[in-house]
Amino acid sequence: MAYLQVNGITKRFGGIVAVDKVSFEVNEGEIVSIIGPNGAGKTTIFNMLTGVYTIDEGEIIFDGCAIHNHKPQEVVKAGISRTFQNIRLFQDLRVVENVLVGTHIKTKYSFLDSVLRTRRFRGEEDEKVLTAIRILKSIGLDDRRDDYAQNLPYGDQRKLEIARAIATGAKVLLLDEPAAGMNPQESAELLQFIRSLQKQGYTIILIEHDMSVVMNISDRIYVIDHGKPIAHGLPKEIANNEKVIEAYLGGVSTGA
Amino acid sequence: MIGQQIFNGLTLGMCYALLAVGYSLVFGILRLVNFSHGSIYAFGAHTALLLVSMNLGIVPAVLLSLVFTGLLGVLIDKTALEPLRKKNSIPIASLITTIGISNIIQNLLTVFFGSEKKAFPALFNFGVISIGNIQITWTQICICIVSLGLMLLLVLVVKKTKIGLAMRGCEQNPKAANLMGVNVNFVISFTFFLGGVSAAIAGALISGYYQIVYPNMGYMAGLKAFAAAVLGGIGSIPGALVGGLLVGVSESMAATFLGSTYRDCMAFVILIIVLIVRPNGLFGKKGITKV
Amino acid sequence: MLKVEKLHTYYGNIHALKGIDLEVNKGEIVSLIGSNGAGKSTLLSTITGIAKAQSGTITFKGNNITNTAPYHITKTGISISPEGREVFPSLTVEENLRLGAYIVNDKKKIAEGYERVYELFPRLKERYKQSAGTMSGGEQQMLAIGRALMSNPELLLLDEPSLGLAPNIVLQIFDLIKSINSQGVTTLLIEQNANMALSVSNRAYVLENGVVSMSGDAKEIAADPRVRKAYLGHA
Amino acid sequence: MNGKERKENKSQSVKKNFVYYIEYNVNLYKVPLAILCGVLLLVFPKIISDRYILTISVKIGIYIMLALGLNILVGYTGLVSLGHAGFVAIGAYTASLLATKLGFGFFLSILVGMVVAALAGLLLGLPTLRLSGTYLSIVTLGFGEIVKTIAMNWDSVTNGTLGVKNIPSPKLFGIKLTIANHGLYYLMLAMLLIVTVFCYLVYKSRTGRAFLAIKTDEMAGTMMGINVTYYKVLAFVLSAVISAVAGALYATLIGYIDPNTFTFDVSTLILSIVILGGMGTIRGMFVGALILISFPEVSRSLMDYRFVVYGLILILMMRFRPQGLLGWRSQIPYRLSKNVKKQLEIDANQYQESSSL
Amino acid sequence: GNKGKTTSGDSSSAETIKIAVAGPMTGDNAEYGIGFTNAAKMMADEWNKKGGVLGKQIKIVQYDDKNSSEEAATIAQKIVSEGDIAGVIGHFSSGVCLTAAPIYQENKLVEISPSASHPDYSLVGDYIFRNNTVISAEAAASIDIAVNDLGKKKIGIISIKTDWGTNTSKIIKELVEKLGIDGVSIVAHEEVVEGSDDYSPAITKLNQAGADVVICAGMYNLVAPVAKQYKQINPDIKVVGFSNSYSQQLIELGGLAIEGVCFPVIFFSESKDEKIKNYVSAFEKEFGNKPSALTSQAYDSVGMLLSAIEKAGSTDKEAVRNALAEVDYEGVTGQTKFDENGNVNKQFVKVTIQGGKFVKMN
Ligand SMILES: Nc1ncnc2c1ncn2[C@@H]1O[C@H](COP(=O)(O)OP(=O)(O)OP(=O)(O)O)[C@@H](O)[C@H]1O
Ligand SMILES: Nc1ncnc2c1ncn2[C@@H]1O[C@H](COP(=O)(O)OP(=O)(O)OP(=O)(O)O)[C@@H](O)[C@H]1O
Ligand SMILES: [Mg+2]
Ligand SMILES: [Mg+2]
Repeated sequence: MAYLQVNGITKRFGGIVAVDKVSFEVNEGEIVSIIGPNGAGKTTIFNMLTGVYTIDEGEIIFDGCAIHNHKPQEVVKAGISRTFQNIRLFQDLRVVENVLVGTHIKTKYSFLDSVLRTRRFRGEEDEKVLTAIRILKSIGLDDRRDDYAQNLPYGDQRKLEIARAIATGAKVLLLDEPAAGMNPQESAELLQFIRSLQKQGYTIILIEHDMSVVMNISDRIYVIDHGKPIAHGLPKEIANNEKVIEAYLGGVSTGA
Repeated sequence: MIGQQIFNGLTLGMCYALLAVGYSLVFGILRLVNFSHGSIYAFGAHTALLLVSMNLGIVPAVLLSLVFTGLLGVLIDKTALEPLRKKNSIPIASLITTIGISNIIQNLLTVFFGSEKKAFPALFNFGVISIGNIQITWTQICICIVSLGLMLLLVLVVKKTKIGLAMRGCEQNPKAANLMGVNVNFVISFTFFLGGVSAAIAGALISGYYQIVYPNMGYMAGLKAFAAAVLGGIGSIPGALVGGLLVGVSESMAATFLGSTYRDCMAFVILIIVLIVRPNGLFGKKGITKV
Repeated sequence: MLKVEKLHTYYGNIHALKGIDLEVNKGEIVSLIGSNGAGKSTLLSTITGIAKAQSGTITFKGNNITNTAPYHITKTGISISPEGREVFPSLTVEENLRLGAYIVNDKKKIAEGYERVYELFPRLKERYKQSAGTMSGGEQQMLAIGRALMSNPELLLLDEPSLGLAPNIVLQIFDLIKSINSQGVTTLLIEQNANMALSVSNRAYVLENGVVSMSGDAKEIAADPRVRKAYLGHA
Repeated sequence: MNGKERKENKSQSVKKNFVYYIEYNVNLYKVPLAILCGVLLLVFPKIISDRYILTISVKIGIYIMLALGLNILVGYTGLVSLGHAGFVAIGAYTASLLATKLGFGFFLSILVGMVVAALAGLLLGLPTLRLSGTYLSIVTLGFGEIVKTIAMNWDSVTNGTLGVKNIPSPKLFGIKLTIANHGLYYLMLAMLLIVTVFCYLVYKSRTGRAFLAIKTDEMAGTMMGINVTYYKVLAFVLSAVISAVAGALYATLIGYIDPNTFTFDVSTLILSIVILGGMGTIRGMFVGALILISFPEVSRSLMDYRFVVYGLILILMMRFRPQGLLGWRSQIPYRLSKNVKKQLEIDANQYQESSSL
Repeated sequence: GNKGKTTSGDSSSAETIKIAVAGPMTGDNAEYGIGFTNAAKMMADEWNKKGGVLGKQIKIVQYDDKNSSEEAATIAQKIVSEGDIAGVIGHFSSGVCLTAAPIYQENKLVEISPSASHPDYSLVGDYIFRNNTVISAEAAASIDIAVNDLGKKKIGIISIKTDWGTNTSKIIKELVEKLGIDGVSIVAHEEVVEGSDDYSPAITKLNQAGADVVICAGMYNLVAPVAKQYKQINPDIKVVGFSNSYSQQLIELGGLAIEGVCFPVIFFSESKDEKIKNYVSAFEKEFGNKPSALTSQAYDSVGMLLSAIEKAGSTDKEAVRNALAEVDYEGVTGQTKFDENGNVNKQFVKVTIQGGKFVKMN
């Protein structure tokens, strides 16, 4: 069985079937993209994967355990973390604090430890701060460490969301349109960064409308339309798939 | 006796509903709990009293007091709340501001009118009707009719008119509403005017019913009406009506069966029970939080 | 038609616009490109009156509209699809569009407006009763653009209209810009997707750190090596 | 290159900042400043032994504690409580009933008061989990009113409207601590110190960060693995316990409590202190309480206009400083511990070595 | 400066003698506190015209406790800290008095409350006095009116849920039981809270229980609406109140509904007594309204305190206390002398309302 196995998940909102019996699988260390027209149900799939929505049918199996309908915080603990389509940083916190919040579940000291400032508290706290700073370095945000998240430019906010997701210690990262609002040069940089994450062993599921990113980085691509899967395969295959071109790509050059 | 108490409770509930509408109107546009509403209500009642004592005749006096109280609402918005909106300050700053306003109004009323209870002329005092062994006064009937009429009118304004749409737009996203050509500050001030008018109507009716006014009169009534508004789903006018009636009747029942000393917390007990089952009140919509 | 002169805008002590001069003539499509945080959205905010200009003037059709209230500016015939979509989340799609036509009093015009938007974005028609806040990101973007069209503007300001839209819809948006332009609607366009933006524009401005660093014919700008390197992703 | 440029820009803009100067210097001289404040507070009763002023000082101290308690809910976690008087009442009643009816000592009864308040916090925290914003606020308001009603009607235990009279002064090593012998003042100082340090320690830990995360974006917080339920309830409990402590002290200060001691006005007063001082900060609570508690005292001559002016103060403060008097974001860099700094240096050296290789 | 201040109390260096009046000057019961102050000022003026006391002018200093216990505790601290106050007239309600009294006792400052009626109040200590009857005396008078003057047997009680109201209703019940008059009984007792003007549930219950007379333990602002609302469902009901409802506002607020309401008072402003007539007209001229019973008790309280100071020959706290304990004072509220607990005994006048006026019952 694959690392992450999704079998026939379905989500309805009133009369709308937002996601209709979608199945896919992701292997460890892969970058898999999910693409499809607006309102196809991509974000909804992420919401189901991370426990924001309960699923109406189907199952999600991660690393051998069923995780569907678990609470979001349990899903994170299991090792899946995400970013949001609309940026949701802790705007009033500093950059480094945002990442520290991410380390929350990996922190073990108790409430009493923190009130008594035990050695365990100090040791662990130092370690987490260090982890946070190292993550920021790797993503190129180290020099903005003391800034408040709110004051970051858009692109940096996107990066910080990723940094925060990494800090949870998750092995699977779900990125929802990370390149939105970036210009071609910036998305090229992002592309590099995502590649480097893959090298570090992360498994990545990506939602993106920017084909220059998707086609360049994905190991495999799933395409959904109206909540239903319509195609999947290697980037090249998808770029030339008639159905996909009709429903989604139009005449756009895919850069693949 | 129970029938009588239920009816008394309904009248009381209508009074709460009238007040609750004011909370809902303002909340419905600013997402702000206007803690000065109870004081505005007291202001309306005192203005009516003052004008009545000037021998204008009761109807013109009451009508004038509606205008004055409505203008007070506008004044509050323009002087205290609009500047906060301009600065995009945190919501709770507005809340504290309304608490400050409430202090000012209530204490100024005390300064000018004295803190003691004063007599207010009876309104609609046309006698009593008996249905079975329930006695209903005309005052009670008129309170119900006026309240229902007012609420119907407000629902129509909010749901069916252009300014009503603008009001809902302002609540959801004032910046976008402004960009769509809505004069947001005007719409908000207008809402405060409506809120003030509804408070003054409540002030005149309730004072005419109990024939008592005093500066503190809006305190407990205001809190309970606020509870009623939330109970119904704050922001919703039908919710305010149902919430008000529920609070009124349960209070009356509590006073009958548990004793009058329990009545003040009854509104809150009912409220908590309802909210545990329905976290957004009876008619409240769930806030949209798509991830 | 729109003229911006020596415009300065601050956010607190952040100097976001440092003396912008810009002009949009009637019937043109003008593009505004520049990297993140350059001040593009701030310029649109200042034109629409959301942000306050510290100094400088903005004239529209010969009238000075600097620092007038947004609702007033809308009435003069400017309409915007703002950054971040700014839909009314609890209102339905239809109510959102109705608010877009707030300044229009002619019932027939409003009906035509609905028709035009629904034709353009059939998805909105399908979902006209859905609360805007529950729509997907791209659907909300369509709604924001549709809403901006509802008031029959003379000048349309579009802040990154292609953001979050599927490739085929992006094409459609650019077709739309061209087609409404041919109906006489002037457009000022902000895009990250500079390639496409420049291809439909007559002229373009490049913004860097709150100043205009370059301006001119769209084709010339697109051919400029510095622009190509910095914004078009070509080496 | 690019990064370096940015950094320079940043440090430039930071240097201009007034808040930065204050914070920088306070941070630099924090030890002497702390000693100075400590000494001043300790000798205060020796300089000004006027009982009235001491009574007010103790009252201010109590309200600082109350504000610190409420701050955990409102300032850290973003849950606006309008019924805090309820927790104060629980602490005050439990402690003073135990002291008067069962003859418990002050410190023991305060401990029981804390436990009871913690249970009440739990009780209130749990059902409010599904609620947010105004809905939560009104439930807390209702809680305050219900506590008041219980205190008023449960005659056999609380004495109803007659209240609890002759609440004894605390005793320490057989010495009665009163205003007259300054004992109550020093007791207040000690308790205030403990509460303040406690709040600071909680704030600067993962608990504090979890609170803040929930406040800014609950959903994002959940996605970081924060157990929102647990932390919200924890905030309620901590807040309740601190309020109970302050409430018990208050009861012995006044010597008499009745249900009307704990009205909605008390709740809004505490809330006003939190907001006025600057919510989410500890320093703000001190300034807020100092202003709002001493104002009615210094302005007695205004008579009827006293609370008109009070209202005006609230409005003007909100208008000109909605974030609160001392409610600013820290501008000095995030403090790193020595160990972290050392480790970072090692990191940097390694990096240099590896790149120079 | 502070030290000088504390000693100035018993030294003769001060130019004036200060008397504190403490009570609700703002807020809900402000009319009482202000009444106290007015009465005190009038009494002080009378003395000052005659040359003051001990050759010094008398100054009345007003303190606002908002009728709240916590404010009163602070205020009392403030008064004792002033150091040059010769005595305190006040605090208004019993509960508030009970909070403040221990502070005065501890600092040996004389307090005379014109209004406290709770039995425990004067037991706080030997510096604590009252110029008001203990509640049981007044309750007995009210019951007397209900049973003997009105000839009713089924008594209903409606009481305000405050310490005073709770205590009063308890005492009424005990007294009726103790009296054991044939056929006389309490048929129902309902408590009501402040802040709500709707008393119909309580009234309906009393009416169901068949009460033919209602003793209303509350101030004028309870008696008037209760009478009004009760008469709507039972026009024959008789209402008996207490002396604190004796106020012009009762008539203004109650209108026709309070015709026939009765209550016992110590002080009756329509009295034919020459002394009282003069006092009432002087008061009315000065302040525009007639003095209420409690106001008049405050007036006499100041007179007693000043007599005591004069008799003691100094403002020495202990001397004043001892002199006060001995004073036998002829005032507008009758001949007054404190007993060993600091309480007084007074004659009650029974008053009713007829044609919108207070008249003596016959
Ligand atoms: N809470 C909801 N209530 C009703 N409909 C919803 C809700 N959430 C999502 N939908 C609908 O479900 C469909 C799928 O939405 P989703 O956000 O998953 O789309 P998406 O594929 O992410 O699109 P985009 O690329 O535009 O972000 C949309 O049509 C949307 O309107
Ligand atoms: N509300 C605000 N408060 C403070 N600073 C702001 C605010 N909005 C924008 N800024 C700052 O002003 C500058 C210009 O921002 P603006 O949003 O106009 O850029 P932009 O060109 O539209 O960028 P993007 O491509 O990211 O949309 C940036 O440095 C940004 O950080
Ligand atoms: Mg999406
Ligand atoms: Mg922008």
